[in-house]
Amino acid sequence: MDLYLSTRHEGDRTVIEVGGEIDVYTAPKLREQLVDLVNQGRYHLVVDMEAVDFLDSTGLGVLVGGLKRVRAHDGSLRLVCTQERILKIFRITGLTKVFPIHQSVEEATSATD
Amino acid sequence: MDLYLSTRHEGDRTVIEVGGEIDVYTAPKLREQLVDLVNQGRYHLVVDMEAVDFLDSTGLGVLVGGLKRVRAHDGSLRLVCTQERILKIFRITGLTKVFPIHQSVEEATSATD
Amino acid sequence: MTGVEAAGSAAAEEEQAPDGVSLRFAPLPEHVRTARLVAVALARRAGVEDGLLDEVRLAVGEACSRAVGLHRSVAPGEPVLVRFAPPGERFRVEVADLVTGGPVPKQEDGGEGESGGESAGFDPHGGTEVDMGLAVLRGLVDDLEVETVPAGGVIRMGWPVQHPDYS
Amino acid sequence: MTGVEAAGSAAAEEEQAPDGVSLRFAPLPEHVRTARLVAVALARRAGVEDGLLDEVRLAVGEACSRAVGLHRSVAPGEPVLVRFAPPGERFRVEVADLVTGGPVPKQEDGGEGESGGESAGFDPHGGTEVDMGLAVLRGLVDDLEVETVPAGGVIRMGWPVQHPDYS
Ligand SMILES: Nc1ncnc2c1ncn2[C@@H]1O[C@H](COP(=O)(O)OP(=O)(O)O)[C@@H](O)[C@H]1O
Ligand SMILES: Nc1ncnc2c1ncn2[C@@H]1O[C@H](COP(=O)(O)OP(=O)(O)O)[C@@H](O)[C@H]1O
Repeated sequence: MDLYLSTRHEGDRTVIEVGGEIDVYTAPKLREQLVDLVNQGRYHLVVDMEAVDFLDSTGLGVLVGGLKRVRAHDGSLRLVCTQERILKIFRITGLTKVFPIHQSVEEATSATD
Repeated sequence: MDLYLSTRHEGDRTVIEVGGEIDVYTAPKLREQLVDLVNQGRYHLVVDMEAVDFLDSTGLGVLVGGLKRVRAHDGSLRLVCTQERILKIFRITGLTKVFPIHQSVEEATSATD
Repeated sequence: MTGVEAAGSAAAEEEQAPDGVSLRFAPLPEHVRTARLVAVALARRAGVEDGLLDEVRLAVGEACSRAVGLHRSVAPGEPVLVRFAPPGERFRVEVADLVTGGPVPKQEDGGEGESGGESAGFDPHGGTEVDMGLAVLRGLVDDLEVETVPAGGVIRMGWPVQHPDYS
Repeated sequence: MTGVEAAGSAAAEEEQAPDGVSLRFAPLPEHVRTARLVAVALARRAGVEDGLLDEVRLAVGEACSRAVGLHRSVAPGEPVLVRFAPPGERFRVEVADLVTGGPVPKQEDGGEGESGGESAGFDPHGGTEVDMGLAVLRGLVDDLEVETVPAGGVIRMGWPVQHPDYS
């Protein structure tokens, strides 16, 4: 299964809906998308992972890379994820402490902390 | 995917419904079923292949073996098959000339030629 | 046959630097399913059109079943080798056994299978089946080469691809 | 670790007589998917319970991604090897690379990836990722062994099975 990306802007926030498998094969596509957005001046990103079927460390690495980029511009990168098997991967790598993880896109786009 | 077998008697005919994959791994199960039936004195067999997803030469071999067995008792082995991709395998091996192939179980159970 | 040449007889020899994917498995029927699964996944990714995937599945399965059948009675400790060439103008697969004219002698007739006690003389691992497998392959695959090499036998198959991933 | 011993370090050596299944592939990201696919199919058939299949998929994927990452920059012509042990009390998998302490020297930092022009310094094939992969593996798999052998590195993993097919 491949990676599906769809992006929409809500005010200064940009929501990236991700579906499918984020792995060593598809992660470059996601990275490109994040880099493009930052280059376009979009520094507040919400990555909606509800339709993600598979996530590996390459995917984590791309998200961490995205976070570094937006932080260089005082931006934010928030995740939307309620799938236990995906959350587990953030948990075992300690990344739940690095990323704000939200229950819904609404919650993420309205968060200000 | 595995092989599914279900058998029912209609007069002196026995209908064997086969589903799933008939291949080198599962064919022994089908062979056992055919041998058992012949040992029970069931010599007029109808093999309904409408739910078969995959058939290889091992499966063909088992059907040919079944045919030999029932013929030794003046019996018959009829096939029900309308799936083009399955028919193709009988065609390229010349087995359409060996097996009576029917459009439906009804047609097969009432055939007398 | 054009697309097949590049692969040479690499599959039959020791695989030194496979730039594609190769699968080695003990000659057991269940592993034929693994080979089918891999063949279809790679064929799809290589760009073989959907309408041909059933043919790839069946053909690779037949070639592997045949190799498994040849190995089972006389070389059960030796693996069967399947080699998928790297992406190119064709999707190329080689299945190698060590029995056909190879280091492990082929039995005269395949009749000594493990399923003794068969009355009607049909042995699922015997010669009948090996021949039926070849008949299916010959009827199915246009780009097919069946060769005896010093190390055994190789079946080479190729299918067109729609969009070679790399050129 | 008990179930792992039997396999020894066979994966790192030349595979002479694999009685299970082994997969060799060029160090390309797409082949990691093939390895995942094979791992899950074999695990299911070996009797690994459904609830653990996601873990097998992820773990084998991580180990292979890591090996691919290690090979890509310094040994792109050498294949990665995955070995699945024959059915037993555990489902055992070994993933071998030729870079970790092996014949092909590992780069000091993985920073020379092919994706030059990166400003933020995150390289998808660099050290960060290799470490993140190990972190995932360590957090995920209880029966895990990461070893450096003369031929490179081997990651050995094992999972319980419910109904060993053969005994
Ligand atoms: N152990 C296996 N190795 C390789 N392929 C397999 C295996 N088991 C099933 N398959 C293949 O995977 C596909 C889907 O089967 P699936 O329903 O997942 O298997 P199962 O019936 O074991 O749950 C089928 O085409 C089948 O040939
Ligand atoms: N080339 C490949 N090799 C191995 N596994 C693959 C390949 N392509 C897809 N898969 C795996 O097969 C499963 C089903 O994907 P599928 O929908 O068949 O692929 P595709 O998106 O290419 O049509 C997924 O778990 C995916 O990881």
